[in-house]
Order: sequence, then C-alpha cells, then structure tokens
Amino acid sequence: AISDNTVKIGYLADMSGTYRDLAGPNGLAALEMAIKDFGGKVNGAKIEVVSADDRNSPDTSSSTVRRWVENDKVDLVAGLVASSVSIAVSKILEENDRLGIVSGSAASSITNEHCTPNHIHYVYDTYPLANGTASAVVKEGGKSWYLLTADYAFGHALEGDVTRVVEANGGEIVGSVRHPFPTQDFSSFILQAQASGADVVGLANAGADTTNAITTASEFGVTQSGQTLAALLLFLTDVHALGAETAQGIQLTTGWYWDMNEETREWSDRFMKETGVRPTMVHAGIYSSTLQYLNAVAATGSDDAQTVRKQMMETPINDMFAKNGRIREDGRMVHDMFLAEVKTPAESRDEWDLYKILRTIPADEAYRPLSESKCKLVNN
Amino acid sequence: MSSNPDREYEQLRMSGLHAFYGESHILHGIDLVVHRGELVTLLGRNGAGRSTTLKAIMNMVGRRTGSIMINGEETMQCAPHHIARLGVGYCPEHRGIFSSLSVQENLTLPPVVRSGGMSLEEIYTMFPNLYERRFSQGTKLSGGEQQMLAMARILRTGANMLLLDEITEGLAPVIVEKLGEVLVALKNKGLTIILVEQNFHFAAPLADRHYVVEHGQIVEEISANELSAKQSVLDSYLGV
Amino acid sequence: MSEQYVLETRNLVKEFKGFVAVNDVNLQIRQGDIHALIGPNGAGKTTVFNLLTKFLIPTRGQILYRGEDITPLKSAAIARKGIVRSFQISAVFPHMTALENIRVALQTAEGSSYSFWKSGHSLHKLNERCMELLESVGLAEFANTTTVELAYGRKRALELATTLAMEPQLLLLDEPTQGMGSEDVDRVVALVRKAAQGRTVLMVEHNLSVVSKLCDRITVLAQGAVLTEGDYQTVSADPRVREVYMGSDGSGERGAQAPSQENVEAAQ
Amino acid sequence: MNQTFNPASIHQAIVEQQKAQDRKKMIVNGVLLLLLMAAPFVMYPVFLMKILCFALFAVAFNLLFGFTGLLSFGHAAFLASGGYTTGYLLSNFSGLTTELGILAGTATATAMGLVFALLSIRRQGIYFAMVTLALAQLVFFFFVQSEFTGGEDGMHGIPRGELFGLINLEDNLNMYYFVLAVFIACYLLVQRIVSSPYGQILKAIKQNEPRAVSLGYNVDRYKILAFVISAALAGLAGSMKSVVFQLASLNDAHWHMSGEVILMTLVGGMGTLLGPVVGATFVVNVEYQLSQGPLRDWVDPILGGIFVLTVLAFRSGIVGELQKFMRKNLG
Amino acid sequence: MTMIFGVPLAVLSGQLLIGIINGAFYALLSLGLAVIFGLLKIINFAHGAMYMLGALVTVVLFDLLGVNYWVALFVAPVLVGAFGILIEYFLLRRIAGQDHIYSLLLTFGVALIIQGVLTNIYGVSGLRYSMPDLFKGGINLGFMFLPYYRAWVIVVALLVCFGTWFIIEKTKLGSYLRAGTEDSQLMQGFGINVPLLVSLTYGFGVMLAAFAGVLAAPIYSVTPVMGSNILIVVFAVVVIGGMGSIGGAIITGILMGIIEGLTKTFYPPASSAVIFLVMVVVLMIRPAGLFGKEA
Ligand SMILES: Nc1ncnc2c1ncn2[C@@H]1O[C@H](COP(=O)(O)OP(=O)(O)OP(=O)(O)O)[C@@H](O)[C@H]1O
Ligand SMILES: Nc1ncnc2c1ncn2[C@@H]1O[C@H](COP(=O)(O)OP(=O)(O)OP(=O)(O)O)[C@@H](O)[C@H]1O
Ligand SMILES: [Mg+2]
Ligand SMILES: [Mg+2]
Repeated sequence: AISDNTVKIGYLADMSGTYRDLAGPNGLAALEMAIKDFGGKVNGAKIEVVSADDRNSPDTSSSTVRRWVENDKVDLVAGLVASSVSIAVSKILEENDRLGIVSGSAASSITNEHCTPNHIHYVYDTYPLANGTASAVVKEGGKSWYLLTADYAFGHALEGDVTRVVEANGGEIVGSVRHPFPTQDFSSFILQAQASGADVVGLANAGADTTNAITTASEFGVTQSGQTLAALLLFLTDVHALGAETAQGIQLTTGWYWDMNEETREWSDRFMKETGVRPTMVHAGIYSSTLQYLNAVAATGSDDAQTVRKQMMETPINDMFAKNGRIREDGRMVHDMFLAEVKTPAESRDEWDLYKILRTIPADEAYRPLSESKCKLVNN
Repeated sequence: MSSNPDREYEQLRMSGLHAFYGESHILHGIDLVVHRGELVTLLGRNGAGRSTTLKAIMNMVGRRTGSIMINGEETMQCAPHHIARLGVGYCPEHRGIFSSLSVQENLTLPPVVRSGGMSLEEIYTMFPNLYERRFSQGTKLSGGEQQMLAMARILRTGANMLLLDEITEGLAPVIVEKLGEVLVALKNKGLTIILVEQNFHFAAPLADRHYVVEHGQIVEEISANELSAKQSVLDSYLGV
Repeated sequence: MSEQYVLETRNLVKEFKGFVAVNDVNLQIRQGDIHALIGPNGAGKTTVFNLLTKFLIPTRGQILYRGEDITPLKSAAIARKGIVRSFQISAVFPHMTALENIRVALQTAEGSSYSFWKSGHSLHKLNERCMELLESVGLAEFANTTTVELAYGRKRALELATTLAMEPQLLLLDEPTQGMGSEDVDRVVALVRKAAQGRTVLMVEHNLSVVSKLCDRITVLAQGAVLTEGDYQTVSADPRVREVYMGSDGSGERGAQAPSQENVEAAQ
Repeated sequence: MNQTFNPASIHQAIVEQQKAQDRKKMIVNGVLLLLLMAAPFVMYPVFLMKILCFALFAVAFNLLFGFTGLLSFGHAAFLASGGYTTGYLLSNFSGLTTELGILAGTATATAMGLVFALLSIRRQGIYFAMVTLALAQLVFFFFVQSEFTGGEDGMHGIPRGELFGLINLEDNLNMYYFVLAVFIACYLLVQRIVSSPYGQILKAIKQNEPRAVSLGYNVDRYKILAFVISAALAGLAGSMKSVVFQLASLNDAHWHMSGEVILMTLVGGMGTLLGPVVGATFVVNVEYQLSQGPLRDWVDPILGGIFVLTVLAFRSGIVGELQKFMRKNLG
Repeated sequence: MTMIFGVPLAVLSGQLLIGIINGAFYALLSLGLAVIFGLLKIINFAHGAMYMLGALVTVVLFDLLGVNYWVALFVAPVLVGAFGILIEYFLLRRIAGQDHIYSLLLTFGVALIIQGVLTNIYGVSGLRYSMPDLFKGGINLGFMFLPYYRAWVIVVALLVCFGTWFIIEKTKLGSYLRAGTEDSQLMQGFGINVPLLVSLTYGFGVMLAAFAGVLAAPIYSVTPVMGSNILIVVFAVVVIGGMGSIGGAIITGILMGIIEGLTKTFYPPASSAVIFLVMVVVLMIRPAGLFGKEA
C-alpha cells in the first residue's frame, strides 16, 4: 500500500555551488515535468515534492535526509550530485529502508564498495566514461596518452579506469600529472603535456577544471601541434560555456544527448520552454528515473522501498532517456552510452547544437561487469 | 608687548560649547574669545577638558553643540579638513608622528594652508636633532624628538592660529627654553596661539591671558597683568 | 651586601643601522639610591632602559645585577628578578578596572597564574593589598572604574602603583611625572620617595625640580655617552651640562628663562 | 569627596558585585540547561546535536579569539583532525568504545594545537591569523592526499557504538544527552577559565601585551596554553560530530569552516560566553532552514546580507547587543 | 638535452616563464589587496569577487553591447571601481576605526551577496568570451610556445604594478595615504579630505582587482565563483611580502608564481599547498614578512 496515501519525493541537489548547472534548480524542473507527465497522481494517491540545497556538505545533507525520512515520510530521494553527499545519504536510506536514485554523481564506488539495497545509480559513472572515450580514441590511433588528473578520489578513479582501458587496447600512458582541485591556470600542465610528445592529452577532471584546461589547451595550440584532446567528463553545460570554437573536435562520452532523435528533441523542447536551457544527461536522467519510479509504484500499488526497487529491476527501461536499460542487483542502471565529438563552429547551427554522435557503446560493454563487483549484494 | 594693528580682530570665538565623547559629556558650555596675535593659555588640572577644547575646535570630538567662529565664520558644520584650511594648525597631545613616514616626510606632510610658513631650513636650524635624524622612521625618534617634530611640522604650513597641546612635555630644559623663544617670535609675527600647558612657569611669561578650565567650563580669566593679584585664586584652581 | 652596586653596565653599546644611540655606557647604581638619568632629548635614556629590560638587545656590553651577568636573560625573566619598569608612554590594561590592573601585577607572585581551573573568587584575597596600593597613589575612589575612563595623570599614577605591586628591587621609571599637573607631580614625588625605601630607583626625568628634590645621584647622558656623574649640586654646576641640557636657567626649576623676570617671580 | 569612601567598603562592594554576577550566570546557565534538556522533544535530535557540536566549536574558538585576542584562521584543522581520528579508530578497531575514540580524537587535535601554537605564537595580529591559516591548509593538503580520509568522498559509516560499552548510542536520544553532557561540561570549563586567575592574565595580555611582559609574565606560554585548550575543545567538537553524523568529510577541514566559526562568533558576540553558542545556533539554523525552503537557491546571498547587517547594526553580536540593551535599560 | 633533476632544461625554462606570467597576475591582485589593507586596514574579502566582477562585466558588456576587449580594459575596471566606491561609502565607512575583523566580516558578506546573486543569474558553468583577434596565436621561443596573450599579460601587469608602486611610495599623494591610515583624524586636522581619499583608495584597489579580471576573461573560465578560491592565495602573497609593503606584494607575487610553477613541474599535487608552506617558513624567519616593517 502507499503510505499515508502520498508518494513523497525529496529532491536534494546542489542549488548554488559548483554543480548547480548540471542538476540544480533545473533538475527540479525535470522532476516536476515527470510528475506532471505521469498525471500528478499515482493510483489516486497524491505525489508531493520537497526540495533542498545540499550545500555540497554531507552533514547538512544528512540532517536534511534524516528529517525527510524520519519526520516528513519521504519515500524517494532524487537528485544527489556530490559523491560524498550521495554516499552519506545512501547510508541513511539503508538504515531507514527508503529509496534513493542517484542521478548526478560520477563515482562508480556508489554501486561498488558503497552499494546498498536502497539506492540506484542511474545516469553514468566513471567506468563507461573511460571505456567509451579512451577505447575509441586508442582505436583511432591515439596510442600514447598523457593524463591531466584532478588530484582527488574522482580523478584517481577516472585515471585508473582510463589506464586500464588504454593499455587493454594496446596503447600506453606516457605520463601524467595530478593537479590540485581546483586549479585555475593549466598552462604549466599543458606545457608538460606538450613536451611529453604524447598523441593524446586526456583530461581526467571535471567542471571548471576541465573547461579551464581546454581553454588553455586551445590558447597554447595543443591541437595545432598535432595532439588530440580527450575529455573524460564533460557536460553539455560545460561545452556550451566553452563554445564550439574552443571545444571543437573534442571527443567525449555521454549517457544521453538532447538532439539524438525525435523523442529526445520533443522532450528537450519542452524542457527548454520551462528553463531556458537545453537539458544535460543528468536532467534527462532525473526525468526518466522519476517516471520509472512512479510506474513501479503504480504497478505494485506500494511505495515500500524494496517492493518498488524489485519492480524497477524487473522492468526494462525504454523511454526517451534509455533503450533497453536495466537496473542490476548492485543498483547500477546500465544503458547504452554514446561517444560524441564536439562540432566545429561551421557545423553547429546554434549555441546548443554541439555534439555529433559518433558511436553507440552498448550497455554491457560500457559498465563495469558484475563479475568485477565488490558490492555486498552481488555474489562473487 | 608689541601692539599689533589687528589686535581687535576676533580670530576665534567660542560660545556655549558643549562636547561629548559617546555618552560622556565633557565640555559644559565653554565661552572664550581670542584676538589676532594673542597668546592665551588654557590652564587646569588633569582631565579638566583643555585638550578636549582644542579638539572641539578641530571638530575631532564625538559631538558638539554651541558655536565656534573662526575669522568670523561659523564652523560647527565644517569637516576637520575645512577647519585646517582656515589657517588652523593643531599639535596634538599624543604627538601623532607617523611611523610609516620618515622624519622629513612627517615634517613636510601637512599641506601648506597659507603663505608665510617657516622653511625647512629654518626648522632644521631650530631643531638640529631633527636634521640629524631626518631619514629615520618617525616613531623611532626619542620621546622628546617626536615632540619637537610634532610642533615643527605645523610651523611649516603657514597656519596663523596655532593650537598647541602640552608642547613642552618631555623636552629637555634647553629645548623648552628655545621653544619659548620661538613662541615669542611667532607672536611677534602676528600669529594667534592657544596653548594648553601644565608647565605654568613656561606659560606665564609668554601669555597675554589665561583661562582656567575646570569640569569642562571656564571658571576664571586672568590677564597677564593681573597675574600677581590673582595668584592665590590660580593656585587654588591648579592645586599648587 | 657583598656587592656595592645593585646594577652595573659595562661598555654598553646600542647601534641602530649605523647610528649609535648608546655609546659605551658604564652605569653604576648603588643599593638604596634614587638615581637619575638625565640628558637632552635623544641622548639615549629610554634606549638604556630598553636595554636594561631587554626590550632591545644590546649590540655590545654587559649588564650585571648584583654581580650576576643578566645580559642574556629575556624581559620576563628580568622582571621576575625584581627589575621592573614603567613606560614613557602610559601602559595600563585599558578595559580592566583600576583594581584589576593592580591585581594582575600581584598575581605574578601569587603563583596561581596558570590555574585555569580555579575560581575567580580565589583572587579576592589580593584585593586588600590592591586597595592599599591604590590609596597610596590616591586612586582608591577609582578602584572600580574602568581604566580607559581615567584621565591621563591618573593612568600614570595607576601605572606606578602597578609597578610597585611587583615589589621590585630595582625600579625603573621613565619620566614618571610627564603630563601631570603640579598637584600630581608632588604626589608622585612623595610616592617615589616612599617607594624608594628599601629599594633602588633609576629614573629618567626632565623635571629638574623633581630630580633635585629626589635624587641621590645623577648621571648625565649626551649623545649616547655619559657626560658626567655626581649629585645634583655637582652636576648642575657643570657648564657642559648647562650647555647641552639645562640651558641658561640652571635654577633647577623646569621651564624656560622668563623674558620678564617679574612675571616668574609673581608666578612663584 | 575624599572623605566619603573607605577601601574596605569598596572591596566589599566588589566581592558583592562578583557574587551577583555569578548568580546571574547561574540563572542563565540553569535556563539554558533546561531548554537544552527539553529541546529533543521539540526539535530533531540530530540537528540539535549538530548545533551543539558547532556551538562547542565556536566556544572553543572564542576562548582564543574573544578572550585572548588571538585570531586563528585555522581552527578547521582541529575540528577535522578530531573527526577523522575518531572516525578512523571507531571504524577500524571494533573493540574501542566510543568515548575512547572521542578521547583519542581530542588528543590528536590537542597535539596538533600544540604544534600550531609553537609555530605561530610569536607572530602578531594578522600574521598570526595567516600562519594558522597556512598550517591548516597544509593539514588540509595532508587529508586530501591520505587514503584513510576517503578524499572528497569522505569517511562514511562510522559506528556510533556504545558509551562505556553500556549505553547504546545508535539511539538518537542517548546520543543527544551524551553530546549535551559533554557540551555543558566544556561550556562550564570555559566559563571557569575566563574568570580564573589564569583568565585574568589572558585578559591582561589581550589588552596590553608589552605591559604584561614587563610585569614578568611569559606571555607566550599563557597564549600557548590558551591555544592548546582551544584546539582540544575544537577537536572534541569534531570528534563528536563525526560520531553523531557517522561521517567525516573534507568540508570540516576546508578554510571555509575556519571562516564560518569566525562568523558564528561575531554574529553571536565575541568575547561573551553565550555569544558563540547563540551565533552557532543562529548560523546553522539559518543555513539549514533556508536550504530547505523556497529561498534555497539564495542561501549564500542571504547569509551575506546577515553578515553585513550584523556589522552595520549589531556590531557586538546578538548577545553583546542584548547585554548592552539590558545594561542601559535595567541598570 | 640538459636535464635538471630529471626535467629537461627547455621544459624548465618554459615553466619558469609561465611562473612569471602567473606571478604577474598574483602581483596585480595582491597589489590591490595590499593597497587596501596597507592603507585602509580593511581586510578585503570581497577582493576575489571584484576580480570576478572585472571578468564578468567584460563578458556581459560584450554580450549586451558588443563592447570590445580594449574598451573593456578601461571601462570594466572603472565600473567595478565605482561600485567599490559605493561599497566604501555606504558600508565600509560606517565601520571605520573599528577592529579589522569587522571589515573582514562585512566584505565577506558583500562577496557572498555578489557571488550568490550572479550565480543565480549566470549559473556556474562559465560564460563564453573569445580572445581578441590580435592575440590569437603566439610565437615559438624554441623552448616553448608563448601565446601572444600571455606576453601581453606580463607586460601590462608589470607596468600597472610599477605605476602603482611609484604613486604610493614616491609621491606626495602616496605619503598622504600612508599617513592617513595611521591617524586619519589628525590628517584631516592638517586639512586633507581623508574620507574622499579613503573612498578613492578603496576604489583604486578594487579597480586593480577588476583589471586583473579583465585580463583573465579570455583565458580562464568566467564564472561568478572564479574569485572565491584565488582569494586566500592572494592573501598569502600579501602576507609573505609583508602587510602594507606595496613593493613587497609585487615582488612576492612574481616570486610565488615562479615557486608555484616549479612545484607544478616537480611535484604538481602540492602546487596549491606550497605557497602556504612558504608562508609558514617565511614568517618563521621574518615575523613581518619579507618586506614588512616590524612593529
Ligand atoms: N576619547 C575619549 N573618550 C571618552 N572620554 C574621554 C576621551 N578623551 C578624553 N576623555 C575624558 O574627557 C575628560 C577631559 O579630557 P581632556 O583630555 O580634555 O583633559 P585635559 O584637561 O587635557 O587633561 P590632561 O592633562 O589629562 O590632558 C577626561 O575626564 C577624560 O577622561
Ligand atoms: N628603534 C630605533 N631605531 C633607530 N633609532 C632609534 C631607535 N630608538 C631610538 N633611536 C634613536 O636613538 C636616540 C636615543 O633615543 P632615546 O629614546 O633613548 O632618547 P631619550 O634619551 O630617551 O630621549 P627623550 O628624553 O627625548 O625621551 C634618538 O636619537 C632616537 O632617534
Ligand atoms: Mg590634555
Ligand atoms: Mg625617552
């Protein structure tokens, strides 16, 4: 049965800090679109939304989520961006047996050593990012790599994944540099990358670090001197900020792009009407996962975490976000990923027309196989 | 004393002046008049409000009411920098030597407000100590040297009304003697001087008139020639 | 007392970037004396004080206290030996009451100054002594007044009382009467005289009447070096002292020569 | 007027005055205690514990800043090192009871406080603040680089365990009363320190350091002691916080946290005992409540506005202004 | 190839040059901060925000009005400087003479407001601004490729730094400023309009930050939070140089750029921490910074 005849969804994300643009207030808009599209009610029960800024702080987020689940009877926590916040929240959800869907975090540890039976990791993680971009670039002849890695857990994970993929495909890492997070001036590192003579300069960082590195690379003529830039985590908002002129030719992996087909375009147009911007993969993931959740609640007639999660795991995901996506027992939603290249200014029609999709990376190839999982829910 | 043609000109007139520091009411209605070329002293015990009177003229106290006319102009609404530009030179009790400036920079700091001030050479001949130490940091001077510097720097500006607060403090007797001569010379040049002094022996022979301040009020006015007659009154006020 | 001198300096020198502020000074201060250090402005008197109390490090030379070489000691250690100074520019704890100011000084001897676990009431036993000291400088009625609110002269008096609270063996006073009205000056003179019983005092003073009344022995500094030494009579008779320091009016009174002699007499 | 007073009566008056003040303090403390005891029945306990931890942190900071005049811009280092140590020990040594873990965290912060103090105490004013900031940044760098902290993912799943092996702290109410007890004890300790003989010397040093030196005090040692006590209490706050939330994160080590505690103290009223408590409560609450409400995108600018307003209109902080008001109106 | 500690000499020379360029940036930013602290005793925590405003105004002016880089180089600092004067006039002035800590709290609050409001308007991903055409490309120095724009940054930043130093240390106006900070009341008593001087000084310091912001716009991601992290680094530079020493701030800025550059070569992870290590060591040896006067 549905508790108190209400399905209550808590949206927790960075509303004002570094991750604001990739999820933030617009993610809430996506969530509300999903509820509206679903019809505003589930099996006659109300759907309510509460939301909060996570302040990028695990303890503020813990307080919020504890109150949500203990006092406000929140059934689902959505959003979830900073990995420290996602992990902290998932522990609380496990304690209280509620459900969480992580849409914004990159850490693959969320469904690996930190997996719980109470959360789902929906959009992407570092594993396919490395897999998609690195293998494609190596196959195209980019054999020797130089890595610029953000010196924190996310960067280290990405670096590890990239190294594995590059070496598996017959390439080699000729050098790497771990830069502090955040770094504004990358010229010194770009210079070292240039001096290394590597074919590819890989950016194992995110956000402002990545955009700064790309700007500097373009200023120092990295591509002119024959090197390729490979960014491992770029959101549409980052590329938009850089512009096609600076970012052109960069290859990247994404879980979704707004301009892939009729369905995505239709939804993105509606999203843009609401928010004024094109959606990132995180926005689309929030929309999709919320719909999937509500469908499962409707199907089971219950908002109990385990019941709903089971139902979601049993139902393949086929919507504008993913085709044949499925949720594994470790909580990982696996779906096809896409290798994209940033268009040249000549190719780009408008400021949001930024990617060419080069290749689809099949779900099974993209994500960490369960056989390698350290998740306590997986019997290895 | 030399009689000056401007003697009747009212350089300064304070009437009903009250002054406050925050909550505390320090001056309770001061009335006094100083004519051009006159040297008057403010005498009184510690804490009587003499320094405050000078600061009030400069608009450097918390709040003031009443009236202060300088050269016939009402200055209650004037900012301190306007008052200085009326030709008032102020030598504060705490000396106010700037540590980020050298002695020479300290000396040349106050802008010249009128012509007729002393030149740097004149000042250096008057205070050879300063000349010797002119490149050292202002606050590295000895106590007495700082006092000389504080006095010397307003002599350069050409101000024609000097407010001098305890200028002999901490000075060796020879220098005090010299300062006495300087004041006489300045007076002869027609400058108006208001002198706050503890050192009555220094002030007595120089002044035309004395005001005795007590509890923020003028309680007695004594001119130079009534000094001997009113000696006992004065002693009782000053607690000699 | 085996040592004749409480304090001795041997060839004390202080240079500031090539400028010699104190030049080869040999001071000898006898037990029980009130010893004055006088000299023109910039002669190096305050600097000598700073050297004796280690607020400045001597460039060369030695400082002996009761025969013991104290040159390497730090300020606080010197104070604990019983050499205590007052400052030329007034030094009080502005946001404490007068009584608390003195109590801080008394706590040094108390030995409880690190006791952060003890109640504040444990300090009340010092109040009586505080009141005595305050009374001796005429500040008893201001015991409970916050020090900022005291007039300048009273702050000086308070500072002196605080210094006395340390029960110093050797008291260093830098211009104790500066900025005081004649009334206060007399009080300070009396106070110093009282304080000097059983102690030794070294003072810098420009007020010659104070010096002449109080001091047993006088050292005249000029340009960093000792010019002469002796009792007041000897020193004031020395023409060199008259020239560099006392000026033409060597009468012992502080002040300039009067342009009109009558006025001065009238004033006295 | 010299006749109208006598020293003995003044002395008496001073003692009376202090006793009256003590009584007032007792009343305030009593009311505060009752409020805090009852609070978990009205408010959410974990949130209350968060407030108490930050309040303790601010109280610790204020001992140094408000009462000794030393502005440390590196107190986050103590908060974080307390938290990480306790978190690490409790996660990895299951035999350890919670209070031992907390003690160990406090001890680490204390030791670190001593090192900070020895390196910084001779610096004056802004230089002191900057040395402490620099040291804290180095500590931050260490935490980022170390494996055991979990980097920016943080340290998660710290067990609350059992107090003295007896009281189950997984229970929020038990945990709350434990945190409250520790907080009260520390608060009373600071209250005591401030009025103790030692506190008098700190006050003197704050007001006129050269004078204190000339009175024979080795001021460095007094300052070091204050610094170490303050670091210990800050570490204790961090240790408890890691147990309360069962996590420790880099946020606690970031310089923003050192800044935040300054803000809490100023908003509440520096140099008052209750100020940091009120300030921490206020800032934590405002930030939390705003982040939940319709203004959740505007938390930072609103906090900024509050700081500006505090400086312009309530410079002595909430408690400071209240005291002024009472003094004026109630004599 | 000549190697130094396993790094080719050519790379090392490149890194040194980069270090100097970044140092010039630090110098410009810390100069503004040093002027404001040194002369006004205001701990300007809004300095990072002003730097950001300089960059943001440049971008916004271009987007809205098509104002080009060269015009922005003058207009943006002037606009931001004027904004700074308003802040001084309406806010900072009211706390003149209070403990420095209040200026920290106040300017920190102002920075939060500015950054927060702009984040809500412009987001955090960054705004697009392209390099003026004149500066596209660069020259090959043999040991490295030097973009023209970086060469321009170093030249213009050093010129501005030197000019400022000259005004403050060598002119009468500068001595008014220095004295005014010690005892503004007395300076007023000498006939100097101190409040005006203070406003202008604050405005000028802020202008320097904004100028650095304009220089940054084409090469760094322009976001409302771009100034928040650079702030403490710049503070560190000023302190290492010695608070209040104008020349010290400039020299230290460049020095820190170089040290940071070398760290980026030899042990990159420490490159953001190294400046603090230097600060601890320097203050250990010289309690008032490299060029500061001891109190
Ligand atoms: N800034 C201030 N705030 C509050 N009270 C002050 C301030 N300055 C002076 N006072 C008080 O004002 C009164 C008059 O002080 P003022 O300095 O004018 O005295 P004075 O006659 O010059 O004596 P002194 O010989 O001590 O210089 C004193 O009681 C003093 O405590
Ligand atoms: N820190 C310093 N640096 C450079 N010169 C100094 C320093 N301190 C003092 N001096 C110089 O040393 C000389 C002696 O100064 P000192 O303060 O000892 O004089 P003093 O005898 O006490 O004079 P006064 O009677 O005026 O107080 C002065 O010329 C002064 O300028
Ligand atoms: Mg006075
Ligand atoms: Mg002296």
